[in-house]
This record gives sequence, structure tokens and C-alpha cells, in this order.
Amino acid sequence: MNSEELRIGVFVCDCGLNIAGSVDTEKVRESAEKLDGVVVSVRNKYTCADPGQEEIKRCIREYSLNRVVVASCTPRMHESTFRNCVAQAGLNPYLFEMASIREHCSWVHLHDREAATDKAKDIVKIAVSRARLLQPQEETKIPITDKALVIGGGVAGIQAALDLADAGHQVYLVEKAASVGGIMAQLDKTFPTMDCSICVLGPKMMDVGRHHQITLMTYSQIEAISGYVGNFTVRVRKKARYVDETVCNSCGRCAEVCPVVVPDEFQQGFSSRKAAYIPFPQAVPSSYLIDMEHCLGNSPITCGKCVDVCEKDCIDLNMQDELVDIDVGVIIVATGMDVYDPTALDEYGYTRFENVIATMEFERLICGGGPTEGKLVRPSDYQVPKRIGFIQCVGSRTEDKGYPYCSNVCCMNTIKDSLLINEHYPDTEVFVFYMDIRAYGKGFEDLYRRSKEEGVHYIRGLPGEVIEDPDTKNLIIRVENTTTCLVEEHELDMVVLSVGLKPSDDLKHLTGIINISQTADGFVMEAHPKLRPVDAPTPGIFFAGSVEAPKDIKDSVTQAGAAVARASILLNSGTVHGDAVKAVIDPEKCPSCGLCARVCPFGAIEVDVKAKTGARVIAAACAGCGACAAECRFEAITIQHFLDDQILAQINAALEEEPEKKIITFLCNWCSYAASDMAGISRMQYPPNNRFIRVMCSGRVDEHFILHAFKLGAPIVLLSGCHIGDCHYSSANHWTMKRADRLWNRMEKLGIRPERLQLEWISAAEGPRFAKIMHDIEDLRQKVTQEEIERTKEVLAVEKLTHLGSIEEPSVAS
Amino acid sequence: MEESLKCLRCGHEYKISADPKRKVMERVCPRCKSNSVRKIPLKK
Amino acid sequence: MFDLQEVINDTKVRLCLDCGKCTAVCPVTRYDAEFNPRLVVQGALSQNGYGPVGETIWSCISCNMCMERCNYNVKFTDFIRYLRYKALVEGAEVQYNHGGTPQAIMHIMGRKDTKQNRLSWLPGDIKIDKHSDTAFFVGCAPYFDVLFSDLGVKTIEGTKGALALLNRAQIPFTLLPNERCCGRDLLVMGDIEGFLALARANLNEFKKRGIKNIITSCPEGYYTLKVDYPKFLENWDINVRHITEVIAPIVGTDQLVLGRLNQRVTYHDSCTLGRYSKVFDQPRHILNSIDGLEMVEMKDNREKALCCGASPWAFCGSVNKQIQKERLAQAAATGADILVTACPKCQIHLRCAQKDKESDDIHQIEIRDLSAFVAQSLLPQEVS
Amino acid sequence: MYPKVLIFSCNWDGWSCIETATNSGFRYPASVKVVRVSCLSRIHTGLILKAFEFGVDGVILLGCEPGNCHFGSDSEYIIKEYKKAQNILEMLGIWKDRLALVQLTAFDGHQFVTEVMKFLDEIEQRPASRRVRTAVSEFA
Repeated sequence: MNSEELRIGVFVCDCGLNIAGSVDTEKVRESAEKLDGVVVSVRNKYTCADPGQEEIKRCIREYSLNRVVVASCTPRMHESTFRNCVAQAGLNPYLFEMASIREHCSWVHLHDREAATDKAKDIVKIAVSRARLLQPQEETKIPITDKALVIGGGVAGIQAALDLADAGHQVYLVEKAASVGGIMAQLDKTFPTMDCSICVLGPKMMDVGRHHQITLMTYSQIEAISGYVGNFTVRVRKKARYVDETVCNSCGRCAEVCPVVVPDEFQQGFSSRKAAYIPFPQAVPSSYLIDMEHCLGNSPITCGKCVDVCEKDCIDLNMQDELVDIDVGVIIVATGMDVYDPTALDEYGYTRFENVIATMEFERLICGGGPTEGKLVRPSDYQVPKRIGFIQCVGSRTEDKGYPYCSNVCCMNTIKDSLLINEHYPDTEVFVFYMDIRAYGKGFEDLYRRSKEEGVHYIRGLPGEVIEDPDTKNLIIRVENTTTCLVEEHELDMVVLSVGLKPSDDLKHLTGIINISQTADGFVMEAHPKLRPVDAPTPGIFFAGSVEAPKDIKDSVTQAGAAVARASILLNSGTVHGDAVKAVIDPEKCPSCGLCARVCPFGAIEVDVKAKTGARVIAAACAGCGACAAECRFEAITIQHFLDDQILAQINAALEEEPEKKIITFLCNWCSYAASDMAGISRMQYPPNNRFIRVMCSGRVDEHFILHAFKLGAPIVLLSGCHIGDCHYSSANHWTMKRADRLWNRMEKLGIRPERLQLEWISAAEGPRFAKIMHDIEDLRQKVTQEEIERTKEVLAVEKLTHLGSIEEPSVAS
Repeated sequence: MEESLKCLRCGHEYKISADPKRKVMERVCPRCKSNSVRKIPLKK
Repeated sequence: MFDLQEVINDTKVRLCLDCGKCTAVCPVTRYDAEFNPRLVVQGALSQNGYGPVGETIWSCISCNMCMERCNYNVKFTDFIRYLRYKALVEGAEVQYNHGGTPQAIMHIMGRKDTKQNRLSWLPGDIKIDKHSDTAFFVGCAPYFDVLFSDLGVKTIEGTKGALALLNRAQIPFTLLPNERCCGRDLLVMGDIEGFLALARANLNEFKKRGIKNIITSCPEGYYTLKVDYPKFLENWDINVRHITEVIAPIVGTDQLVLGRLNQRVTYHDSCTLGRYSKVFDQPRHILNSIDGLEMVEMKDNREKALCCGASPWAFCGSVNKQIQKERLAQAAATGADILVTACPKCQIHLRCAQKDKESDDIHQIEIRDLSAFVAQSLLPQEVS
Repeated sequence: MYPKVLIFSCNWDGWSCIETATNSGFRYPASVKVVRVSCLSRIHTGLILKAFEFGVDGVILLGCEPGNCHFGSDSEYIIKEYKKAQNILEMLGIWKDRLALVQLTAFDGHQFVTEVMKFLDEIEQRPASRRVRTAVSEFA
């Protein structure tokens, strides 16, 4: 394509008076005509209207154009329109380029026609210079394996698996425990409906067990995940349960004869089980297993009683772990959460006092299927407590003795428990010590009111300390009733610590093998907190349930549905459409240093730094931010449609005349460019000295672009992007910040004032701020002297402009 | 651990306590609200 | 001197969740329902931080129990210090104890031209290395012993003990003839000006003699020099250690062999050494390495330790006495013969309570300074 | 320019001496100021030090001779405080002879002035002490 002669057509738009009002579009058209490679330059009243588009097509045919530049509004408005237009005329849409002389010029320089016209000429020149180097691009298509993996068999995972299976997809459900069910299986009742937890969960568990589309893998864990959206390969370790669950009919003989007695985890250690056991009666798969840690040993000499009595002889004490590889197209992570361990808050004496228990223990004590068949007793003397106190926010909303967030479910769970107590033991006094009661959901407030009506004492204030009376084992607490501002003392028979929820430890294990990152609170990070709440930043991975944040059952189920819907979009479409803007690595130049793989927010680059076989881009996973290219020290990476040469050409064009008057500004496509458009639409006036260069992400901006600009005599360079945390490419702009730091240090060493490189995060909503910044930057520009610019040019004339070595890892796993 | 920062817009210099575990934070000059805030490298 | 918004930010008082834990554990509130840490904060915060501030701000004994419990580590004591500063600036009447003598002494010491004569107590057998860049910070013990002679306090014995231990361990140090009071009590009372005068005077003394390290046996001095001075003095770069931090690692080694004391002791954590500085284990480790010594803990110990009941030589009254009585009762309940504490002020306050004529139910347990007590166990050095 | 001296005088024999001195025309410098208290037992270390804090060069405690106290106290209390204050002044480097306890028989104006002049001579040797507040601001 480059070989063939350039035939560029430029179409300058009046946009009625929107542009022509403050820009002499005819002058712009004329100057465009004179630019290299431009064979035709036309002026229209409305280029986007049918006549305008027809004219473009006509010129393409008539002048056999191979590049088209339209100088009108912002590409965010009409780029797709004109791409289609040139496509209809048989031109590859990526050979089209747009020059924004409205938002970036006519609207923001309303009162200086001359300056505006000059700037418009420049903008067109910059666009043409880029157009010269454009290349045709094809959008990629990758086939998708129509299978899904669901990690975690709690209520969210179960729901997700069932929905996907019912939608006709093959599902693998992997659960670490010996049965599905998760935490919900251990709860007694659920709020706000007060229906029996296992009664509603049980049937779903069985459905999962018998659904022909679902392969259930319990007592299993994920060993490794490789591949990318549509084509993941997952290695699962099926841990040996020493019982063939497909044969076992859970007759229970093995447990009868098993001599080993250990505490029962499911019952929170309040009762015991054997080494041969079934996790709980409703377990799915309904099969026993052998707890090898405690089993006397797998040789008949030591014990082997279970093997003897098993009629189905499905017990094999020599069973080994089994590694299974499965191929899936999408992954739903539903590993749930853990419950906070209140040991650290020693003032409440959880480890010191028998009658201080935590939420899950209470759930088992009050549950009909629990160790006491639902008889609520206190641990010290098995007597029914007459005065029970619940302490809220244990491990929640605190800085270092727990977690800073609100755990969402504890308030309602306590309210539910208070009602359960009143239901079974009407003469029991219940106290709830709280900071705020958060009854935010449907039907929650009703339940709270009922609890108050039934005489539960709600005391606003958290006890400072729990003290045990050594004789009675009763608990004395001192608490400020913050509504009366008086300190009260209460003697209670039992205290229940309403503990918060925390990210599950499995998540840490998982983040090690799959590219998902955690937010500050330790839960997983979504692709976008508002608009893509169940997507992982990495394509093809979705979240359901408490793995994303503490949730109640209803929200977990809802989110499972959402995750399934998102996953189905991929599975049903059968292929992934990749944008043409992607990274391509030249194996000739790549020394496999691995820097690119480290900065990629999407794990889209595979590199074996030992084998030195060169880095490889996984096209389907690459989002095209360009952070890798900016990081590569060997110019081995090109970003299609945003080539180094294209960007450098834009800089050259911008600084061709009177560079000392120009400010080079890099705008990221998603936030700062949108902000510049907003400034334009709102007619916010600012000085005409800046020249904008659009990149997909500020992370694309290589430091040698900036140094190149200085070398050509630019007084100031402004680097702008999305606010930290809003980056369209997850964490790509963290690297922008790191690079700025590194470049500032380097400029200082070179004797260039660091002040000449400015950095701003500007959201799409900050048009006014954008305009203000343009003013501030212009003030800075005027402070840069000609001598200073000349000195910089001399320094950089001899300096190699590519970067010095890599930046350290950003503080967050990205 | 402390980080010393300098605003390249208004020249304001200040310190913040930097926790390496904490997630990457946006830097904003407390005086002029600019993001052109440079982390001054520790003198060796 | 202070910007309200800045103070609010670094004390984090806006984070208060109104949980009331602070009030529930506050020893002052226990005997004076009027005092409510949470309300002091909320009251002051109301009306944009210009809300009403009652007399109660003077009742706080800055024991830091509140912050120990606070979910968001609200620096309550720092905030109240600011409120006091503001009150003083607005001309609040402060009821000082001991006729205001301690404050007068501190203010006079703060004078640039003060040339003290404070080492007369120094025993001849203490070896001092004039050229060492490590200084031992004596603190106010010499003054205390004169001021509270009628209480029979011998806080200087603690200092002597500490010096003896250092000598025995052959850790070189020098003494500064003109060091000043650390100024903590002025700081806590909100007399920032007075505090700064002392801090700067001290910095000046240390710099003059090229001091790089400081060892002290006074918990108040320790915390103030280690934590507060860096906040208030631009060029403070001196490393500060408490005598227990220096001794603990070497007791039982050849460098420092402790002898035998057949006694049953309980250790009282002073607020500044304990809750503030989190030095809990070192003193206990040192005591436990004395043969024949039996350590018994009081009901409230370590982070939970009950304060000696009074802080900056002001507003001491019946409430403080109650707290002191309770602490002494806790000590007696352990059945220990001796209460050992590292803090001269704890010693003074608890002894003062013991002298109380009115109430007869006060426990007359013997009170000793940690360093003095430990040094007493040293075997006479064999001449080699 | 004479040193600044503050006299804490008891209301009885002490005060009578001062009045007599005035009536019989004995002169003493204007830099000597008197604070009258009902009895020297009212004075304690704190007040004495406060005087020095506020910048006096010396303090005289003027009271009845032992045994003559109007309230029958044998001045043991003031002597205790006097000693305590002296020890502290000594340590502060202000030196104990800047504080004098003068106990006179009633109406002995001449002796009073002699004591005052003697005291002035003694402390004139010493550099004048400066006010704390100014000292602080110098440092700041």
C-alpha cells in the first residue's frame, strides 16, 4: 500500500455556521490543497448530510482516492458515519481520517477568526500527515468453545450453572468442598422471608447434581488456567475422596463402624463426625468420603473396617488425586466469601469466654438440623440463655482490627436471629448493640419493625469490652447508649458476635492462576463498577455472588443471572469480534524481556523469558490500549492504526511552523478527548495554541514521542487521560503516571525543566476543567523562553530518544 | 514511609505517607488541584 | 499555630462512627458521667468545628484508651490537646495543681539563657563518656524529688538504676548538664508555645554536643522525644530508645547478668510507654529474667492497662483519686509485694493516692521504679 | 538601675516594718514591689517560682519572727516552702540567694531597709533574669 502513490481527498465542512462562523473554511480548503499527496480538496456546507457523503464517494471514484480526510466535527460524533461512507465506495474504512475543526477549533475560538483559521489549517495538516501513513485493517474473528466453567458451588455458582445449562450450554461446576451448597447450606432461616435455608437450596443442589448438561466436580480445585476468551484450558485437581461417589448410596455403614471421631466442621465443632462421613444429610453428591488426615490408615492391618462393611464396595483407600483438563469458552468465578474471625478483637473475648459465640455458630445452634436439634443453649452449661446480646459490626467498618467496608448482611441476619429467638423462646430478652441498622432491601425494614415490635432492645452503641463473671460464666458489657449519652452495664447469658464477611482465601489462590485483580477491599475488581459490574477486565471472565462484594442470597442469585446473560452473549455468538486496533510484536526485534507482558492489564501477552522464544500477543484478549508498545525498549511492538510513525508524523506536522507557540497535547480517546468535546459543545473559550493528538489510552504515549516534541522545539507537552481508577483499560494509565515520573527525572538530568511536561487526568464530564487547564498551560508556555527551547534542542539533538529502562511494578496488582 | 511530592503547576511541595500495599492513588496538588504532581526521587 | 481543618484531618475526628466504644472504656467516664469523649468530639465538630466546648476538655487524662478501641483510630487525645490550646488562647482559667510549680519550672527551663545545675545527685561511681554521641536523657526526676519530697518519692533512684545498668552493660553514654524538661505536660495542656520553647532548647543542647542517640528511662520523655519532637521540630534526626529497649535484648547474656530477688511483683504499664509506644514485652522480659522473681499481672494490663489517673499536673480531683484507688486495688488483688512501674509520674500519682488521709481503704503496696528495682538485683561486680 | 525585687509581706509584723520605714523616711529603690498577704503561710513554692517566671530578679519573704506569728503558727510551713523553692531555684541555675526569708520584730523599719539593701547588693552581682515570654519568642 505504501508503495502505491498517495491520493488523498480532503473534505472541509462548514457545518452551517458552526465552523464557517468563526473559521474561514475556504482558506482551510486552499491550504489543504497544497499539502503533499492531496489530489482534491472540497468544501461542503454539511459534509455529513447525504449530498456531502455522495460527494465523498464521487471523489473517491473520480480521483481514485486511497485516503480520505474529513475536517468537520469530532470523530466521536461521525467517524463511524464516514467510515461506512468510504467503505461503500470500496475504500477500507481504516484509510479514513477525521480532523475536528469544530469542537477543537471553531467553537472554542469564536472571537478570533484569524487564529481559529490558522489553527484549523494546522489541524487539517496534522490529519493529512497521519492519513498518509494509514494502512487498511481487518477486524479479527475468533471461534468460541461453547462450554462454561463455574468456579464455586455456593448458591451463586449453583444458580449460574443451572441457568447456563438450561440455556443449552455445557457447564463444568467446580467446588472445593465435598458437597455443593456453600455457606447458605449452613444457615437456618433466610431474611427477610424467614424461610428455611436448606429447604430452598436443597432442590437446586439436587438439580445441579443430576442436570445432564452439568458436570459436577466437587472436592476439586483449579490447578491452572491458560488461554483467552473463547478458548480457555483449565486443569482441575479432583482430590481423592476414597469413595466412588457415583456408586456410593450413602447407606452410612462405613461411618457406623469408623472408630475415628473428630469435630464436625459443618456444625461449627458443636458435634462430632467420623473419619468416614458425609458432610451433611442433604449433601450433593449424596456420597460419603474418607477424611485421610484422621483415618487410621489405608492398610487392612491398621483398620479398614469401612472397606469390609461397604456392600457396594465403593471405598478405595488407595485412591489418588486425579488431574482433569477441560476446554471452556467462558469462566464464571463464584468463589464466594469467608466469615471474619473475631479472635483479633480480643476485647470481646471470643477465644477467652465460652458463652461468646459468632454468627455461624448461632445459626447451627438455632437450626433444627443442628447439633442440638434447634434447642438454643449456651456452650458453658447447655442451659437456655435468658438474656442474649448481639454485637454488630464485628470486623466491619474498622481500620486495622477487621475490614473497612460494611458487610451488608449482618444487620438483617441479626434481626432475623432476634425474631427466631422470640419465636422459639418468647421469654428471652434480646439486645442488639449497633452503630447503624442498615435495612436497605425489599422487605428489610418491615422485618426490622417486626423485631422492634416484638420487644427486641436495640441499643445504639458498641460495647467497649466484654467481661466474664468467672462463677456464673455470664457476660458483663459496658456500652454507651449513644442516644442517651449514658454508659449502661448489661449482664447477659450469651453474646453473639455479628461478624462481617471477608474475601475468601481461595481468591488469593485464584488470582495467582487467572488474570483477575482485587480492589483495595480484597474483593475482585469489575471491568466497570457501574456499567460492567459482573465482567472481569479480562474478556471471557465473569463474576457471581460474594466474590465481588458481600451479598445476601437474593443479590447473589440475581448477579449469577446477570453473569450468565453476559456469558451467553459470547457463547451464543460463537465468535469474538476483535477491534482492529491491536498490538503486533515483531519476533525479529523482540528479546523476550517480558516487560510488555508485565504492563498488559489484560494478560494478553504470552512470553517465556527463559526460552527467549519471543513475546506473543493473544489477539482476542488484546484491547489495544498500547501500554505494551510504550513500554517496549526495542520498538518491537506496533499498535495497528496507532503506529509510532503516524503519531510522530502528527507531531512533526504540528510543530512545522512556529513550534515555540504550540502546545502538544495528548488526549485519550475515552475521557480527556471527550472532555475536550464537551468544552467545545459548551463553547468554552481557551487560547488557540494547543495541538491535539488523539490516542486510545494515555498509556500508549511513549516517552520518545514527548522528547521528540521537545526536540522539535515544543515549549510544553501535556499528557492527559482518564482519572486513575476510571481508565477504559483497567490500570493502563497507572503506567502513564509511572512514565511521567520517570520522564520528569530524566528531563531533570538532561537539564530540561520538568515543568514543561504536564500531566492531567480529565474525565469526560470535566469540560470546564479542560478549558481551565488549557488556560493554565498557555500561561506556562509563555514562561518558556526561546533560549530555553534552543538549549533543549541542542541537548536532545545528541540524546537517544527511546527510553531508559523499565518502570517498577505499580503498587496494585494490575 | 513518606513520599515527597512537588506540583509542577504551582510549585507547591508536600509529603504524603506512602503505603506500598495501598492501591495506586491519583495525585492531586492540595493547593492548585493539578495532577502534574511529581514524586521527588530520594537522594542517594 | 494550628489550622482547625488541618487538625480535624490529621486527628481524623470526622471519621467518628458514634459507636461510643471510647466512652464505654474511658476511665474518667466511669467515675464522672459528665465526661464523654465522643460528645466532646461531636460537640466541638458541630457548627463546622466551632461548636461549644465544655469545661470537660480539662478532665481527659490522655490515657489513650479511647484510641486503643476506636475503629478508625481517631486521635482523640491530640484533638483535645488542640481544644485546650484554643481554650487557652481564648483565655481559659486553668486550675493547676501543686500551686502551678511544675508549670513555672517548665517555663523557666524554657528560657534560652537558663543554665541549670541539675546533676548534683549524680553518684561518683557512675562512669560517663563525655565524648559519646549517645546521651542519657534524665528528665525531671531531680525536680520531682524536691517537689514531692513530702510524698517520699525517690524517682531519681530510677535514673541512677538505669545508669548503673548501662555502666554494667558497658554501654557508653554522656549526660547533658543543661537538658530541659521534654515539655509533655505543657503539650498535653495545650501550652504549645511553652512546649516549643523547651523542645527547641533541648534540640539546641543535643546539636551542640553532636548527640545522635538518646536513651531515657522516663516514658513521657521517651514518647515526646521519639514521636512529638519530629512533628514539631523541622530538623530532628535523633534516634530515641527507652532503657528497657536497650536492656531487654542483652539481659541474661554475658553483657548483663541480673541477680536474684525473691519477690512477687506486678508491673504497671504507664500509658506513654504502653498504649502510646507499645513497649509491653521488654519490661516484662527484663523482670522475668531476675531469678526468684515472680511476675503477676493485674486484671487490666498491657493495652488494657488502667492509667495512674492523672496526667499534666492540673485538674486532679476526686475522679482521678478514684482511678488511682482502683489501680492500687487491682495491684493488691494480685497479691504482689511490690508494684513496679517505669514512669516517675505514675509513681508520684499512685503514692499521692496512698497518702490520702480521707479514705482508709487505699492499698499501701510498695511502689518501685523499674530501673531502680532491676539495678538492685545486680551482683557486686567482680574485680577483674 | 536596681534589680526588680518582689516582697511577699505578711500583714502583721512584716507589713508594720515596711510602714515604719516609709513613715520614718527610710528610702529604698522603687524597683522593690510589695505584695501583702495575711500570713507567709499563704505563700508556696508555686507563687515564688511564678514571680521568677515573670522576671523578677529576687524575692523576699517578709514575716514575723518565729514565735510571734499572729496566727500562732511557728512559721514551719513557710520555712519548708522556702527550702523547697531554694532547692529548685538552685537547680534552675537561678541560685538560692535570690530568695530570702526575712523575719523581723514589729515596727523595725531600719532593719527592714538594711535587709533589702543587703539583698539588692547580693543579687546585683548576678545577671538580670529575663522574662520567660520574651525568652520564648527569642527562641521561636
